[in-house]
Order: sequence, then C-alpha cells, then structure tokens
Amino acid sequence: MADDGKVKTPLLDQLESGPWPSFVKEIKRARQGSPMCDDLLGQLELSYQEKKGHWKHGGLVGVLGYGGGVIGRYSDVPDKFPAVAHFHTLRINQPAGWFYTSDAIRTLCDIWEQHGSGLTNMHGSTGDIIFLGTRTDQLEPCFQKLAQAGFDLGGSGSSMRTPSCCVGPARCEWSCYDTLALCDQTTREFQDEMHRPPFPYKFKIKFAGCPNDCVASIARADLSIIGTWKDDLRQDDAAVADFAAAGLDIQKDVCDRCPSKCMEWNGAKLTIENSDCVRCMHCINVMPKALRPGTERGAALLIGAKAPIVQGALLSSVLVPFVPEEELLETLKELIRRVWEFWDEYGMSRERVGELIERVGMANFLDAIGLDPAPEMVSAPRDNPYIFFQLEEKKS
Amino acid sequence: MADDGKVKTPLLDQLESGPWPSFVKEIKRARQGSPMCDDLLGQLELSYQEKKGHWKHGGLVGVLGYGGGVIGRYSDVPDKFPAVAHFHTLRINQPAGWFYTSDAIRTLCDIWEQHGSGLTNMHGSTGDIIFLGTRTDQLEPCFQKLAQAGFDLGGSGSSMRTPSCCVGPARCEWSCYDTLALCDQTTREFQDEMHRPPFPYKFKIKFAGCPNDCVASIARADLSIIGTWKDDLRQDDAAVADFAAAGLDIQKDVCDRCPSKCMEWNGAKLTIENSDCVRCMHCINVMPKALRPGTERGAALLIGAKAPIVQGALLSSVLVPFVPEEELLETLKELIRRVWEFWDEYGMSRERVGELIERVGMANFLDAIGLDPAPEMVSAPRDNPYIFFQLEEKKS
Amino acid sequence: MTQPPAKRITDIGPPHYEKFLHPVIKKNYGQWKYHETLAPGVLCHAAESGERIYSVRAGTPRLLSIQTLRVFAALADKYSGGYLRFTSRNNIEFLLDNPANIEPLKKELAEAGFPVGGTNNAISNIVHTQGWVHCHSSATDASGIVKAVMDPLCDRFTHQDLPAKLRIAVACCLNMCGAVHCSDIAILGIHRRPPKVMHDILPKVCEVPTLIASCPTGAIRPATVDGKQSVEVIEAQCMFCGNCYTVCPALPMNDPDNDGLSIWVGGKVSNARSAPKFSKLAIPFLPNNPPRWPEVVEAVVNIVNVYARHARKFERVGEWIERIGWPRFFKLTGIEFTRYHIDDFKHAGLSYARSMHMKY
Amino acid sequence: MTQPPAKRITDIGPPHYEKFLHPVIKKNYGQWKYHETLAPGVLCHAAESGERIYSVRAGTPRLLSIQTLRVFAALADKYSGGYLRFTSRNNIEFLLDNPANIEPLKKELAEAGFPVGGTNNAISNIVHTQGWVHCHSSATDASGIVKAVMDPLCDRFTHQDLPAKLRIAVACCLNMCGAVHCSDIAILGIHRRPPKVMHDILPKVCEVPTLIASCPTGAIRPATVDGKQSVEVIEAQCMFCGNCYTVCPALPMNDPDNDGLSIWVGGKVSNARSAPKFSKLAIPFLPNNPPRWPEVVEAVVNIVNVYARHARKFERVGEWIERIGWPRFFKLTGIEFTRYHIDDFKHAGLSYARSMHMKY
Ligand code: SRM
Ligand code: SRM
Ligand code: SRM
Ligand code: SRM
Ligand code: SF4
Ligand code: SF4
Ligand code: SF4
Ligand code: SF4
Ligand code: SF4
Ligand code: SF4
Ligand code: SF4
Ligand code: SF4
Repeated sequence: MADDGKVKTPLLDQLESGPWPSFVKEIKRARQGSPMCDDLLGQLELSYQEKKGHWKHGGLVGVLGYGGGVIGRYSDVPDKFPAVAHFHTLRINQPAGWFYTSDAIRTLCDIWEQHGSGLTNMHGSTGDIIFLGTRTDQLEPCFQKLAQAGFDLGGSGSSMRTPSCCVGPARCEWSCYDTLALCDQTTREFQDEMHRPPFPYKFKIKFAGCPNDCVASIARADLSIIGTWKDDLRQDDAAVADFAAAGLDIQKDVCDRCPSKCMEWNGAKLTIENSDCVRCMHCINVMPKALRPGTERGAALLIGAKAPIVQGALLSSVLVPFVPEEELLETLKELIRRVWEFWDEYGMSRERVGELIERVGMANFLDAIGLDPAPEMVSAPRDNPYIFFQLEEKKS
Repeated sequence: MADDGKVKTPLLDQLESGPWPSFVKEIKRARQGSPMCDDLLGQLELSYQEKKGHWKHGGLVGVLGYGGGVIGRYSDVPDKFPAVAHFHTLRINQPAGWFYTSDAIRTLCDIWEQHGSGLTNMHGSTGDIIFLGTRTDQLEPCFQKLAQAGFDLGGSGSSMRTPSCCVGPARCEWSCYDTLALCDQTTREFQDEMHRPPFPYKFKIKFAGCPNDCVASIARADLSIIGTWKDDLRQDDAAVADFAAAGLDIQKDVCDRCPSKCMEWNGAKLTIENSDCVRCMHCINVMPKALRPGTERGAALLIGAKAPIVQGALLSSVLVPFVPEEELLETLKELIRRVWEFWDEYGMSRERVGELIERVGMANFLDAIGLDPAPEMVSAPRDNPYIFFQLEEKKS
Repeated sequence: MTQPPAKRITDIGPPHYEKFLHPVIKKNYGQWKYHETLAPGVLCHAAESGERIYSVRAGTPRLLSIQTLRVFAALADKYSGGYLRFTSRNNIEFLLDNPANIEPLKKELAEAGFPVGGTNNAISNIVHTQGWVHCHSSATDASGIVKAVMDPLCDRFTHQDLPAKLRIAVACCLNMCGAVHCSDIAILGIHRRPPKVMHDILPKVCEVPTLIASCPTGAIRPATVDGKQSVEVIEAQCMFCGNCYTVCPALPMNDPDNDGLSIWVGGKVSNARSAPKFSKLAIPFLPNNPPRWPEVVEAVVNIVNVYARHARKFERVGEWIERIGWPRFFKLTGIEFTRYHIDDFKHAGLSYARSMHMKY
Repeated sequence: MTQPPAKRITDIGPPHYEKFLHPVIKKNYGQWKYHETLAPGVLCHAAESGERIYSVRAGTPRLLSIQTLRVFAALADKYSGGYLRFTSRNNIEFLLDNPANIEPLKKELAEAGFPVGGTNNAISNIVHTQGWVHCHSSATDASGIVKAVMDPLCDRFTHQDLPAKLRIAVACCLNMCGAVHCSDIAILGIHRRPPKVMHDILPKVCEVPTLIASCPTGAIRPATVDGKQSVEVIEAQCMFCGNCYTVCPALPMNDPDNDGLSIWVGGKVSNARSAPKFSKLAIPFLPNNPPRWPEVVEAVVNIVNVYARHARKFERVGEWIERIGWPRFFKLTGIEFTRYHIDDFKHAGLSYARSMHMKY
C-alpha cells in the first residue's frame, strides 16, 4: 500500500504514457466510483510482475431464470484483493449497429455506478456491452435496473450468442439488405434460445450488408448473413471519368485487381462483363460514386465459422447462395430452426455446427435440413474417388 | 467356335471399325504367331458379354533370383480358354527416352515371337516395355534371350520401379539437365533395389527436363526430378518482334497469362522482371525462339506423388528447391539412400513415402534425412496454432 | 409488511435501434448514395436526397470507465445532437449534421487524448480480449499489449496512407476471442508446456471421461495417483491448446517461464479482390515481457514497415505476401523460417509446395 | 553328358540409350535452339549448329502386335534411317533428317491406319491401363473405351486447334494406373457395391489382420462364419475403393450390374501458367456398356466440345473452369450436380465455398 492508501503499480504506470489512450488511466479514473478498481489494479500489477493471471476458473452465477449473460469470475488471491474476490461480468445486448444517444449512455453509466466497478468494454468482441466486474449480490438488481431502462442481457454459454450487424443502411450506401432490422428481429425471435442455453455449444449470428463484411461474419459467426446483389453493377460513367481525371489509374488499380478480370478500360469508357463479376466489391470500394451494387438485392447465408479450438478454425461456407431481401426474415427463421434441430440431435457436446457439418458431411447435412446440393456450395467438386454411393435411393 | 476354327467375337469385332487404330485388329494380327491370341480374344469377348473380368488374382511367378519384373496372371476360365490359362507379363526396362532402332525393335519381336503371345504394350504407363502374356515355363528362357540382347527386366512389387524420363536434351531445347543420362545412371546405380524388392512398397522415379513435366513426374513419381534454372530467361528481342509481327497478341496471350505478372509489353519491347518470375514456362512455350530458360541450370527435387489408394492422391512436394546440374547425380544418390533408409525403418507395409511424410510430419522427416526446413517447401506456413514446441532442443 | 416486488422484466431484448438514430439518418435510411473520406477519421456520407451525415471516428482503449463514457456523452450533446455509435473495432463515432462542428470536436477529442482516425487505409483499433484483466485462461495480458503496440503505430491510425487497410488483433489464448485467425497481423498468447495435473482436486472438479475426450491429440490418459482416480498427460503428444483446462480447472496451463506470444500474418475477412484468408504463422514464439512487450512491438512494427515499403496499392498484407511469395516475405522481414512453420495438423499435407512455381 | 548352361546374365540394366540415337541427335544433343510445329504431328527441332531433326508422330493403340512393330521398323528403315521412339503418351515418333521423307511417311502411316498428329493443342493419345485384357482388378475394360472414345475424337488428334493441350486418361479401377488423377478429362472404372466375402477360401488365401488393416474406413470386421474365422463388411461404411481385394483375393469387387464409369475433369500436370491440379468429379456414374460405351463417349465428346467452344486461348480445361466457375461448368455442359460431387473424404471441409465470390 502506498501512503495515499492506494496500491503502487509501477509496471502499469508505464502504460499511462504514450499517444494511444490508456486502459490504465481508465481504471484509475474509475477509482473515484468504486474501490474494486484499486484491487483490480493491485491484482493486475501482480500479474504483470509474475507474468501470470490471477483469476479462478469459471464459476456459475447469474440472474433469476436466465442461464446466461453473466460470466462468473473469482480472484485466486482474494485475501490480498478482497474487493475483487468476486468480479463477475454482465453481457448486455447492444442496440443493433451500436447506436446510442448520450442519454442512453448516461443511463447505462448511472446503473453501473450503483451496481459495479464502473468499468466497461464498449464493446465485447461478440458485440455486447460488457459491464466489467461486480459482486454476485449485485447481479439481479443491476439486471432489473437495466431491464427497466429497456436493456436486456446478451448470450453466454451454450446458447444463441448476441447477434450483431454492420452499420448497414443506417450509414452505408452499399448495404444490400436492412442489417439492423434483421439483426434486431432475429434477436427478438430467439430470446429464449439466447437466455436459456439449450444447445450443445455456442451459436453466433452476424449480419453484414455486403461482401466487405464489416462485422467479420464469415470468420466469426456460426451463421453469416452477407448482403449481395444479383443484377448488374450500377455504373455512373460521368463519375468514372471524374475518378480518371482525378488521377486514379483505372486500368492498374481497378481492372487489373478485379479477381474475375471482367472489366475493360479503354481510357474513356469502363465496360464490365457483369455475368463474370464475382461481386467482390473492389471496384465499388475504389470508386464509390461511380459504381454501386445492383438493385436486385438480398443476401447469401453461410454457415460454420469458428475459432480453432479444437479441430481448427473454420470460415463459414455457402449454404444458400442468394435470398431476396423481402424473403430474408422468414427464410432465416425457418432455416435456423432446422439447423438447430439437427445440431441439437446430432451435435456432440462442445461441437460447433461447422464441426458437425464436417463430421457428418455436407451432403448429409443438406438432406437433414432439406436443402438441395448446389455447385455454389463448393469451391470445387471432390478430387478423390471415394464416393459413398447410395444404390437404394435414386441419387438426389 | 466358328467353322474356321476361330472363336466368334461379335462384340469385339465392332471395335475394328473407325479411324482410331484398333487393339482388336492387333490381337487378331498376332494370331498368326500365337494360339494364345485366339483364347485371349475368346476370354475378352466373354468379359464384354458379361461385363466382368476373367483373370484370377495375382500369382507369384518370376525368373531366377529376381523378385520382380513379372506380373503373374491366370485365367479363371482355363478350361474354356486353355491357351491363356497362364498369361503372365514381363516388364522390360525401356531405354531412356524410349529411343530405339529398327533392329532393336525386331530383336524384341523375334524373342517375343518365340516365347510369348506376340502382344506388347509400347509402353506400360510406368514406362516399361510390356510383353503381354506367356506361360510360366517361358519366363526364364525369354528373360535370358533378352539379357543376351542387352535388355533387362523392369521393376514390380515393393521395389524401385523402372525410372523414366522425358526426351530431354535428345530433342528438346528446354531441358535444364541431361534427363536421359541421369535416368540411365540412376537405373544402373540401383539395379538391386529394382530387381529384389526390399521396400515397404513401390518407389517410382521420373525425370523431367523442365517444369512442363512431360513425364508427369510431379503426379506419378515418388521422387520427381524436374529441371529449372536460377538466372534470367534468355530473351531474343528480334524474335519477340517476329512473333508480334506474326500476329501473336503478346499482351493478352503472354503477359496477361504470366502467373507472376512480371512481364510488360509496350508494343515494341518486352520487359521481364526476372526476380518475380516463377519459371512456369508459359511465355517460353508460346514463343520458343524468343525466350529460353536461363543458363544456370539444374533441377528441383520433389517427393511423394502417388495415386489415391488409399489415403488420397498426392502430388510431389518440394524437397530440395534447386540442385545445380553438375551436382545432380551425387546429390540424388545420397538423398535417395537417406530417404530409403528412413522409409525402410518407419514406413508401414504398403505405405508410400509421401504418405509416410504426411504421417510423421514434414519437419520430422527433414530432421531424419538431414535437411533444413526452407520456406520453398510450403505453399504457406501453418494457419493453426497447434505447435509441438520442443523446449529441450533449441529450435532448428 | 414488505411491499410486493416490482414485476420482474425479462426477455425484452435490446432497445430498438431506431430510438438512437440521428434524424438525418432516419430520414435517409437506406438511401445513401456515396461517401467520401474528408480527412483521417472523418467520413461524409451523402444521401440521394442530397443530405449529408458526417462521422468523426476516434480510437478508444475499449476498456472504458463510466467517467470517460460520460465525457463522450457530453461531447455528443455539444457537437452531434447527442448521437454517437461504436464501431465493430471498438472505435467511437460521433454523427454530425453540421460540418462546422467537425474541427472543434476533433480538437476536444485530441485534448481528451482520443486520436481521431482509423478510417480508410489506416491501421484501425486492435480487436482484443480480456487477458489478465478478467480471464482465467489467458497466457498473457491483452489491453497492455494493445497499448504497447498502438503507441508507436498511432501515426498509422491518424494517417491513412498504407497500401490498404491493415487490421491487427490480439488474443490472449488459443480460444482466440479476438478472432485473430483472419487478421493482417495477429498477436496470440500461447503456452508451451503441458498442463500441470492437480491430482488432489481433480476428482472433485471434473469428470475424467469428458476430460479425456477433450484432448484432440489423445494426450490425456486415465491414471490412479496415490489411490485417487486421476489422469496423466503424455508430454510428447501435447500441443498446448488448453482445451483440457477449459473443461477442467484442475489442469492449469499457466507457466510464466514458458508462456509467450506468437505472431501471425496475412489474414483477411473481406471479399474484396481475394477471398477471405486465415492468418499464417510468422513468428512461433516471443517472450512475454510486460509492461511494454518490446520484442512483440518491434516485430509488429517491423512487419508493418516492410509491408508499407514493398506492397502495391490496394494490396492487403496477405495479398502482398502471395504476390512476392513466402520465401521473400521471410527474407525481407528478416524472420527465421523454422520447423514450427511447417504445418503438421489435420490438413498439413495440403500446405506442402506441390508445384514448380519457384523464385530464386 | 549335358553341356554346362551358358552363364546367366542379370542386373545389366537397360541398353544404353546412346546406341539408339539418330546421328543428328547425337551431334546436337543438348544443343537444340528452338522448335516449330510444321503440321499436326510434325515437329521440327533446330539446333544451334543449324541442323534440324524432324519428328513425325502417329497414334497407336499401345497394345501392339509384333507384326505391327515390324511394320514400324520397316517404315523407320525406309524413311528415318531406322530411328524411332515412343512418347510418354504411347505415340510413335519417327526421327527424320530429310524433310522430303515427311509426306511419304505420313502417307504410308495413314494407309496403315495410324493417324498422324497429337502435337501441340491437339488431343493426344489416351494414357490407359490393362482392363479386361490383363488385370484381375478391373471394373471395366481400358483398350475398348479408348478405341470407342478416340474414334469420334480422331479429328482432334489430327488437328491442333483446341485452346490448349487436352489430355485424356483411362483407368479401369481406383488404383489408377493410368494416373488419371491429373488429366484434363479422366475416365475411371468404379465399383459401387462392397466386396463379396468368400468365406470358404478366405482363411486359406489371406491374413485377417492385414485384411482388416487394409480398409481405410474400418468397414471390415472380424467374424466367424460357420466355425471358420472370417470377416464381414459393414456396407454403410464401404466406399468401394477395392483396397481389400488388392490385399486379399477372397473379397472380389466385380459386379456387372453395378460397376461402371465416372468422369473427371480439370486436372493438369504441367506448371505452365497455373500449378498442377487434380481432376475433379464431373459425372459420378455412367453404365458399363461394351463394346462402345455410348454414354461415356457422348459425355466426353460433349465436354470437349463445350470446352472448345468456350475456353480462351491457352486455357487448359481446369483453367477454363476456374475462370468461369464450377456452377457455370455444370450449366454449360448440362451435367447434373449431385450430393456425390460434394467431397466427404479427409479434407472435405476445405472444398466448401468459404467466400462470397459468386456469380449468379
Ligand atoms: C468477453 C469476450 C472477449 C472480449 O474481451 O471481448 C470473450 C471471453 C471469453 N471467451 Fe470467447 N469471448 C468473446 C468473444 C469470442 C469470439 C469473437 C466473436 O464472438 O466474434 C470468439 C471467436 C469466434 C468463435 O466463437 O469461434 C470466441 C471464442 C471462444 C472460445 C473458442 C470457441 C471455439 O469453438 O473455438 C472459447 C472456449 C469455450 O467456449 O469454451 C471462449 C471462451 C471464453 C471465456 C468464457 C473463457 C472460458 O474459457 O470460459 C472468456 C471469458 C472471459 C472473461 O472472463 O470475461 N471464447 N470468444 C468476448 C465476448 C464479449 C461479448 O459477448 O461481446
Ligand atoms: C501395367 C500397368 C498398367 C498399364 O497398363 O500400363 C499397371 C498394372 C497394375 N498395377 Fe499399376 N500399373 C502400371 C502403372 C501404374 C501407375 C502409373 C505410373 O507408374 O506412372 C500408377 C499410379 C502412380 C502410382 O504409382 O501411384 C499405378 C498405381 C497402382 C496402384 C496404386 C498404388 C498407390 O499407391 O496408389 C496399384 C495397387 C497396388 O500397388 O497394390 C497398382 C497395381 C497394379 C497391378 C499390379 C494390379 C494389382 O493390384 O496387383 C496391375 C497389374 C495389371 C496386369 O495384370 O498387368 N498400380 N500403377 C502399369 C505398369 C506398366 C509399366 O511397368 O510400365
Ligand atoms: C464502421 C464500420 C462498420 C461498423 O458497423 O462498425 C465500417 C465502415 C466502413 N467500411 Fe468496413 N467498417 C468496419 C469494419 C470493417 C471490417 C471488420 C474488421 O475490421 O474487423 C472489415 C473486414 C476487414 C478485413 O478484411 O480483415 C471491413 C472491411 C471493409 C472494406 C474492405 C477492405 C479491403 O480492401 O479488404 C471496405 C472497402 C474499403 O475500405 O475500400 C470497407 C468500407 C467501409 C466503408 C467505407 C463503407 C461505407 O461506404 O460507409 C465504411 C467506412 C470505412 C472506413 O473506416 O473508412 N470496409 N470493415 C467498421 C469500422 C471498424 C473500425 O472502427 O475500424
Ligand atoms: C514427346 C513428349 C515427351 C516425351 O518424352 O515423350 C513431349 C514433347 C514436347 N512437349 Fe510435352 N511432351 C510429352 C508429354 C507431355 C506431358 C505428359 C502427359 O501428357 O502425360 C505433359 C503434361 C500434360 C499436362 O499438363 O497434363 C506435357 C506438357 C507440355 C507443355 C505444357 C502444356 C500446357 O500448356 O500445360 C508444353 C508446352 C506447350 O505445348 O506449349 C509441352 C511441350 C513439348 C514440346 C514442344 C517440347 C519441345 O520443345 O520439344 C515437345 C513437343 C510437344 C508437342 O507434342 O507438340 N509439353 N507434355 C511427350 C509427348 C506425349 C504425346 O505423345 O502426346
Ligand atoms: S459490410 Fe458492406 S454494407 Fe456493411 S458497413 Fe461494411 S461496406 Fe457497408
Ligand atoms: S465487384 Fe469485383 S469482381 Fe465484380 S467487377 Fe468489381 S472488381 Fe470485378
Ligand atoms: S519436360 Fe521440358 S525438357 Fe522435357 S520434353 Fe518436356 S518440355 Fe522438353
Ligand atoms: S516463365 Fe512463367 S512466370 Fe516466368 S515470366 Fe514466363 S510466364 Fe511469367
Ligand atoms: S482469448 Fe482466451 S484468455 Fe483471452 S479472453 Fe478469450 S478465452 Fe480468455
Ligand atoms: S493442452 Fe490440449 S493437447 Fe495438451 S493435454 Fe490439454 S487438451 Fe491435450
Ligand atoms: S487401374 Fe486397376 S484394373 Fe486397371 S490395370 Fe491398374 S490395377 Fe488393374
Ligand atoms: S472396398 Fe475399400 S472401403 Fe470397402 S471394404 Fe474394401 S477396403 Fe473397405
């Protein structure tokens, strides 16, 4: 203890200087509100000295009637740092697109000031608002205050995790469907699956308005809904000319970088063989005014992304190549239910849906959820001759 | 039996018409020389009728002191077709590059007329001359006649198989090393391993003079020796101009097809950024006179190709990125021995070397044969975090 | 008598986003025509209607105190009608209808210590995880590494002159909550020693069969240790994934002397030009050196600089490396290629170089 | 008294190739400068010395009688100083120093029924295997299919106006002696029913443990059938690879009603432009229909024609398909995409489409 009654943190203090905003400063700032922060600093300093964490493994705590939304956490040096003996986190479902008003922010701050450490993550990497650190007895009251303010908890454990989406139509000209609406509606539709973990493992859903995938859905969601279009790119030749005039090397920077080499620039006119375009977004990204996605919009549904634990990381793969925007919500609800039904029945404990599909085989999975095989689902057909012919049934 | 004492082959007869040369005609032609051919036709006609083969499984036959070179074959309908009750084949090591004189051909024909069916394959798909069909008692005399004529048997079973090579320096301007010499020398060096199967399984070696790989070595040989060069492409600007004048679209057909996009054509001059060239051969192939491999020549050694049985097909992968031509023979002998030693000790029965490498891991295999890891050996480093750190030894 | 508790509210879901949308956004929702980057961190989106919304983006440490959040709220009231949002990379964005407010807002943010930038071809905020601040599983801290790495790279955040976007991520264990597996540059906390089995508590805290099943390499075998049923770990078979610890607290992985960091490069998520890619191993191990992880910082900065110097316009790190080839990447960065770089997991064979395409 | 046998000769290796080289070749060995294709099947290689060697290439059925070989020898004596060779695709090449001999040789070859061609961007000879002519393992014949397929494609052999080389291969069982796994178009004989276990002879002819180990899917289980030790095959686990039959004669795979052919496309061996590639499944099953396999012939000819119509200059079949995408390949050829096309072997997951690059 230092004379001022505060723990000394010589190592952490070194992280207060420098141009990038400092999380240490944040923790120190929060001291005014909560003594927890002192002990958090103390324990963290200890970790920095010893090069090892000091949190105990898991711990099941939560709020009445919910099986998720809280991550229990206990210190393994509670006698040294009693204020963080309990240091549970609340995951609070963010508003779609992470939009707030200053009032909403203040409301959240006031609640957290009363019931926790005053520390947050804006946001957790699944997308939730993270209230970082409180005691077990504060969980329920904090939750109810939040509920009265119109907020609810997010997902944790073997549940549908808090869906998230890109800013989409709210502030992006490329969004091929309403990411915020679909994210919000899906979240409401499956409240029960989010709050009362029913599954073999976690299930994440992310909504991106176009193939730029600004929420990394193809890498981080069991179900990735990614916007795209079916018709031709919208092209504004005058704007193209402006870009050229402004010094953009359209041949080199646009045409030559087009993965399907379907663009031709003769120095005056840009010609696109749209039937060959793979909708990668590059040319649109480079010339926002000049090129835009077509008007026949919708999304593709991809399935199975996850981190490496334990069979290796997966990216989502194409499940439905295209769903028109107006059919998205219904298709999604129906499909999610079928997928969950199969996963529930055949998934092993802690087996993500992407792992399950690889284990049983995509073709069998498609049968199970009632989809027909399509060449869009594979990068190429099999290159090995080991085919399990099913002579009984006629081949699908 | 037909009146003329010959079997009727209505199905096979349908394969005598048409512009492509007919194997049925060949078998019929050989009738004059050997009664075996009648019964072969008979049994084959039966297979065509019944849609199933009529040869029995394997059968160990051979010549004195050799463990290979003969494929034993017995009919499963010997009573119907006694002349092919035995129908063994001899595999005869072809001269490097499949070069012959008319005399050599006639010598082979005379020997085979005396001792077998008079039917051959020129050549088997490993490269041997195939003498197709004879009786057990004919094997030894036939072999000795061949030996007196300067021919020897090729490989079969778990041995070094008959090496083969592309036409190379004998008739190709692109050969980066002497494929015929190296193939011939390697074959002579390992006569014992070829004739007396010592291995867990077969081991094939193919020599291609350049990356065009005209003997499909990267797909069909456990050890693929493929010629390449280290310095710059040799370029003849006048000849380039001739091609352009002759109507070749150098931009579209050459530059745009260059996988490393390292060529520039300004309508008059072709500029190659040689440091980026991956030596794919395309530009050389399209403009033989104008472009040629460099003069600092040699070969890369690749390992592990095989057909799919049973863990899936493999292409050979880079083991030594470059060996100068003059060091090839010695390097090859030394390396082959080390590989065989390791394979002998750790290979499971019927496990090809490529399968062994995948099973034990490339890094361990490299340790075992005393090579250092190089980035040229992989298309990319690992993308999974599952590293077997060896804290004992310092990392290689 | 105690009064009846107020009725509990559950399953209401998040507040509806519409409540939080700026009027200009509500009006032009889905009607945006194009955008321009006016300056690093300042975007202007123009609607078909001709109306415009201006976004000012600032970097945050993600770990934010309510005190700071209230400062943000106040700034929003002052300059953006109270409207703000956070991005998928934990930056804050103020949404302005009046361009005159841009400069004063930038000035105040700068004074408050929040750099404005992260747009376009900049290095944006580092997606990261809990580390020693909150997780039991971490091999290292996350927030500290982010701070240490971003300090020297802050200019790359406030400027946007890289060949393309460059996304960095940090994860403090192989669970990869930061989803570092598809980042241009990723920093990953790793263990290098097998778990230590706490035989005394093991039977109490976990089920042996589940535990054994959790090990992908089958390194965990049943064993009886002084009478008690327990397990043993075959060292040679362990690749330190930590999955056993996730399912059983009695197998801690922490080991201050051997834990450390690995560096990964060349991943991407977007479909722009090339398909999404996984990050590949660049450096298998760097020491875990708080508070400022100098070895990690130097390694990352070096890769960024080599990339900035050699990549062509619009080439992401992975696209650049694929053009020049991995051998040249190792040569240019001076990073050593080791046995650990050669994959030996499930699909290892597919990563062997099975062609003659070679540069010398 | 019998006279002592002449001393046995062994291990002499093949005759040295030099004995068989045309004098012009010997003289200019390794000194070739360039080549030209004078006409389909006629190559001219020019040496630094200015000398030239002319190669006339003709197609053969590979299965050759000594009578035909003697005809070739005679032609060589007449036109090429007795010098000839065979190619890696079983064509014959006569090596001439006198260009005046080209036309008469071509004429005689044509009369003898051996088409001249196969060079450059032609369909060359079909690499194939033994089939019912000599192998015990074959699901179909090889020579017959080659003849049936080459008849309608013979013009593609004698002309060389395809976008690029097109290599066809045939293998009569999954052992793939024809190495069909890297061909532009491959025809593969397949079984579709598990082996029938001949319990009576099994114990005599093979070792059960080896047999069980030979099955990659573990479909073979030990079983006792009327007292005798034998095995059973779990049908659902069998993918008909035939490996068990290769190691044990008592498990024949032949089944006239269910054996057939599958068609594979897009493989290549050369490193020209793109790296070597495996062939991918186009058609999972076609009936085994001797003597002329009309379904197979039609399928192959169709693919060749669609390729010839749509591919760009210098695009091999696989390169063409990669440019247009597999969905379009199936649309253009009218081939049905089925569950069997989706890989479910070792690396299946890597063949799923894990990007948004899509054409509609
Ligand atoms: C809080 C958060 C990290 C952060 O600082 O933001 C987090 C924290 C934890 N994650 Fe995570 N994960 C978080 C997003 C992710 C992500 C990223 C994402 O969702 O986009 C991933 C990778 C994507 C994926 O799901 O595959 C992720 C992959 C994992 C895994 C590995 C799962 C797998 O199948 O590979 C585990 C291990 C497990 O589930 O047992 C895990 C487990 C954990 C646990 C619960 C530790 C454990 O083993 O039980 C961590 C609790 C830390 C703590 O004490 O607070 N976390 N976790 C993120 C959730 C915040 C939020 O709700 O917004
Ligand atoms: C004769 C030949 C086919 C032909 O008509 O040309 C042939 C014929 C046989 N091969 Fe082959 N293979 C022949 C070249 C090949 C090739 C191609 C090559 O060598 O370039 C391959 C693919 C490349 C490779 O080796 O992987 C090949 C891959 C196999 C395999 C699968 C090996 C594997 O590891 O995948 C087997 C099965 C086995 O070895 O048990 C096999 C087995 C056989 C057997 C011995 C049948 C058996 O199961 O025992 C066949 C004998 C047929 C007969 O009765 O004559 N044959 N075999 C070729 C040898 C002629 C020669 O010596 O020149
Ligand atoms: C605000 C945000 C969405 C959100 O809902 O929060 C967003 C917003 C925009 N993104 Fe994004 N992207 C956002 C995260 C992403 C991500 C996800 C991530 O980084 O984890 C990606 C995938 C990254 C990857 O591939 O690894 C992403 C890949 C892109 C791309 C593709 C870049 C590329 O060439 O690969 C573009 C197009 C471009 O920038 O040229 C893009 C373009 C845009 C545009 C220009 C779209 C538009 O017209 O408004 C927006 C401004 C971009 C800028 O920063 O200059 N956005 N963008 C996210 C800001 C994160 C941040 O604070 O830095
Ligand atoms: C004679 C032969 C080598 C031998 O030792 O027998 C040979 C000879 C030549 N090849 Fe080849 N190749 C021969 C089999 C191959 C093979 C192996 C195979 O087909 O099984 C390949 C790999 C095929 C593949 O990729 O699947 C092969 C891929 C090439 C290529 C690359 C073509 C491409 O674009 O992928 C070239 C370059 C070219 O033709 O432009 C080439 C070029 C040549 C040249 C022009 C080389 C030269 O300068 O002399 C020779 C004449 C080619 C021609 O037919 O027009 N050769 N060539 C083989 C003739 C086989 C036949 O009778 O048709
Ligand atoms: S994913 Fe597409 S629509 Fe969504 S914000 Fe990014 S660029 Fe805009
Ligand atoms: S979106 Fe991509 S693929 Fe389509 S034209 Fe533009 S750059 Fe080419
Ligand atoms: S592999 Fe190369 S060197 Fe050999 S024949 Fe073919 S092109 Fe010529
Ligand atoms: S050899 Fe291939 S890579 Fe090299 S320059 Fe020619 S085309 Fe390009
Ligand atoms: S990455 Fe690992 S240590 Fe870091 S938060 Fe996630 S689970 Fe915890
Ligand atoms: S760390 Fe992973 S590999 Fe090692 S014992 Fe635990 S689960 Fe098995
Ligand atoms: S492919 Fe099969 S059937 Fe044909 S020769 Fe080879 S082993 Fe025999
Ligand atoms: S055919 Fe193949 S899969 Fe079927 S039982 Fe035999 S070895 Fe097993």
